[in-house]
Amino acid sequence: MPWDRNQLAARAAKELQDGMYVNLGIGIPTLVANYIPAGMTVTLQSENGMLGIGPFPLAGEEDADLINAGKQTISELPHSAYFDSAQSFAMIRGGKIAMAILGAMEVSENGDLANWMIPGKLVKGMGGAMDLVAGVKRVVVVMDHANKHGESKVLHECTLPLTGKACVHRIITNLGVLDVVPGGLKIVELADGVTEAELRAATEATLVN
Amino acid sequence: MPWDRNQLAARAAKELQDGMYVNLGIGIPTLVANYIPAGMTVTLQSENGMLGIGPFPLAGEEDADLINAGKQTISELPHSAYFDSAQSFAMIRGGKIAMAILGAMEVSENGDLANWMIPGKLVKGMGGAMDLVAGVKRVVVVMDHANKHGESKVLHECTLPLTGKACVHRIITNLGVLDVVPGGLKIVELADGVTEAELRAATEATLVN
Amino acid sequence: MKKVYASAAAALDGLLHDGMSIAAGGFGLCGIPELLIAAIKEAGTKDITIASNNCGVDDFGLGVLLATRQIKKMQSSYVGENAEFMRQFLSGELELEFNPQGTLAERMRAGGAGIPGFYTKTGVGTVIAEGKEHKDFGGETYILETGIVTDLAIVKAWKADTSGNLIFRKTARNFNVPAATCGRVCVAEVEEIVPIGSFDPDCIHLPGIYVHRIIQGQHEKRIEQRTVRSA
Amino acid sequence: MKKVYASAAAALDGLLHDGMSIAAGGFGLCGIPELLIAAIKEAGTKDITIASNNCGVDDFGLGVLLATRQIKKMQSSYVGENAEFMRQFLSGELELEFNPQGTLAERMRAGGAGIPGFYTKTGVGTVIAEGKEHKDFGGETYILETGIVTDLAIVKAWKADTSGNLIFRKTARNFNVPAATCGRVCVAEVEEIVPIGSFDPDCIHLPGIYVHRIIQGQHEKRIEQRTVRSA
Repeated sequence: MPWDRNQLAARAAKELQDGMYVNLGIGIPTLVANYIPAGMTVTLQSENGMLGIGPFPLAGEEDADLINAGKQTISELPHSAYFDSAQSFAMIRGGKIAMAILGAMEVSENGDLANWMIPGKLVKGMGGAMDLVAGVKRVVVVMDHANKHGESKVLHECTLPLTGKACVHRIITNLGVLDVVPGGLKIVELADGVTEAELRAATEATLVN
Repeated sequence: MPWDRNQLAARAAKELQDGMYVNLGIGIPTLVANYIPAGMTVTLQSENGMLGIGPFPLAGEEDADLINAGKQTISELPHSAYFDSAQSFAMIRGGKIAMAILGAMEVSENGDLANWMIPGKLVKGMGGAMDLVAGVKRVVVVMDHANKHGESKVLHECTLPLTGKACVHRIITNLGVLDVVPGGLKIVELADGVTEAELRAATEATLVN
Repeated sequence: MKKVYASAAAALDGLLHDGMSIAAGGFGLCGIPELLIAAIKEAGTKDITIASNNCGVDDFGLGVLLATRQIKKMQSSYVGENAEFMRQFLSGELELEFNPQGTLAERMRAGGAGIPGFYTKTGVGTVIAEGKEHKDFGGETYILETGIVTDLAIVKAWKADTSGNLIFRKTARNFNVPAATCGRVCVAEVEEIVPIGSFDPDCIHLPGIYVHRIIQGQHEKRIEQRTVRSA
Repeated sequence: MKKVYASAAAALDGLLHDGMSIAAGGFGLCGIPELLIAAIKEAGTKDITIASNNCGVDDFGLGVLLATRQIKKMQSSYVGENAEFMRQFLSGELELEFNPQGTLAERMRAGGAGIPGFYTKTGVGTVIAEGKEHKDFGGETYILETGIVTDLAIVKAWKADTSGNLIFRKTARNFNVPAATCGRVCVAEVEEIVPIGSFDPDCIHLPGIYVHRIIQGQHEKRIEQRTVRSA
């Protein structure tokens, strides 16, 4: 059985280490926060100007001045800190954030990432994604292995406009975990019940041993 | 009678306008703060990270954490604000400070300023002077008209290494006030009892009408 | 010198003209200068170029200036919450310059700090890098981005003192600080104006030197995505 | 993950090596990391390149590392308070790179912010501009300055919480913020370490993400120029 959304998030949470400062993208990456192991301190950064994202507020405690990068109401923690957008991206661009966990439309075998626009469709903008993939030390992509037409999203080359070149370190899909290594992608792990043959068949990108 | 130190400072204080943010250099420029007209709000910036410099503290109230750019103990005012050095020079370089009043070793007729080093002597460094003259909107120099050898400090061209090129707007010396205008310097005012002939005789730079 | 004005219209008096450029604070609908935006709508200023991370929603924030066709061009990172924006953009009525969010924030900060250009690796190898100068530092390639300086900055803070010192609240600080610094003139709207001496001088987010005019007013502070957890 | 260390020596353990680069906070003797400087003296690390606005005085601040000949090069804006500095510099034992004060602060901030180069008009037409790339923007000439990134940053704050959030006091903030950001590792000494939750999250000067190790200690906080007024 391929991993479902929550299993994907749980698997991605294994990338976390104690003391890490991490930026989580919108969608499945946001769910990773639910799987931080007890006793581990992971500080989540919100690129609109906060370190130490807390859980959604209780009903009635929503604060218009306290939102995450997805514009959702959130809460603060005892060690939270606020700062402005220039400072926020100074720390992102400056490599102070250990890891970003992001969604993707396509990833190529050399780690190119496309996750911000589909030509001919409505273009909403890249937001902070280009800054994150350029600046954060380790970029982990979490996504489904195939698009809704059943085509591989793990490609020789991206077909969509790029968010960043050679920026992805690890890809976690519903079928397994792949690392970007010299020459292509390397299988690190298979989802429960997924065979290597199934993963290979579902992958356009070059797989190396 | 040429102006003395306090008269020079008093004359320089006439450059101030209500609401101005001003940076005062070390020496005579610092004395300008004593001549701010009553009822006028002038906010003094200290480039080590403060707006709203107050007077020297009372004895016993000195605070090692509260100094001006000359490293003297100072005090704060009700509207004071502190910030870091990068922010401080962001506002200087960004043209947010209306005026700097600085001392000088030499000024040339096109507004070049030399005030930071004498080759062959001990070199202490430019500190924030180059940033101030490059960024502040209006630069007023306050100095003696001649050096201790009686030679004009108001020159065709500076002989000392420059702090900034074509950066000085007005020169206030013990003999009078000169503006940098196309073609040279223009006499704006004479010190009490100083004749135009005396000022001209004491000035190497080209004087225009 | 008084910085406190009676209304948004009074605070903008003499500062608006057709074809002008404006930097606006806010992220989504959080910390936006809603009163000043409304006053610009009333003033009817046209052909405005606006540097702002987003462009509001159809009936709130900068979106209200789209409805009245007062905006000529947006410099933004994300404009996905606004149907009228898309209509005007796709029909060619509205110009759009996409900036990565951090590049936009840094361009504003740079403009305010007297820095006309800086190098960043954000966007290298993407459409954002096209036509921009590339330069290598330490074996890595970066692109040149330019500082943004605008005719006017409009920002929203939590509190101001009468000297113009501003403090912000939580994530409503966002683009308000860099936007304020890059305007030749900055007008701030706040929830409360307090006497000088009310703030801890160690905790002022934006010193008054950056802030030329201030108004106090009632803010709607609309929430874009209300998310809660169960008790 | 614990950031609090028992002593300056413990906090620097594993971070020092001959030939390393260090960014140090402080302006004059105000806000200098005096305990960490003393520990570096004890460690005997040699051939250090230090980016710091000043170099202390003969017997305090970075001056103590001059006495022991541990400094190879200084990147500074003003070094006038130090006779031993002048002796070593004039005899060719010490390298010196003068930076305008604002350029030095911005180079540290840029290095910490992933910006390898920026343009400034500070120093154009002076000795500072020699050998640097010149570029025109909007008809004015600017010079290229580079970001500074160091192996280590040492800073002094007023208080830290246990997660590394720092607050500074009055003008002792100065270079400590930009210096902290440009170190690959940053060690902070403070007067008091407090539990998380003690600070107003709107009033944190340097978020803990920049601060890797913290020590608490007694500071001399020497005053360089004691000036007072009569009552």
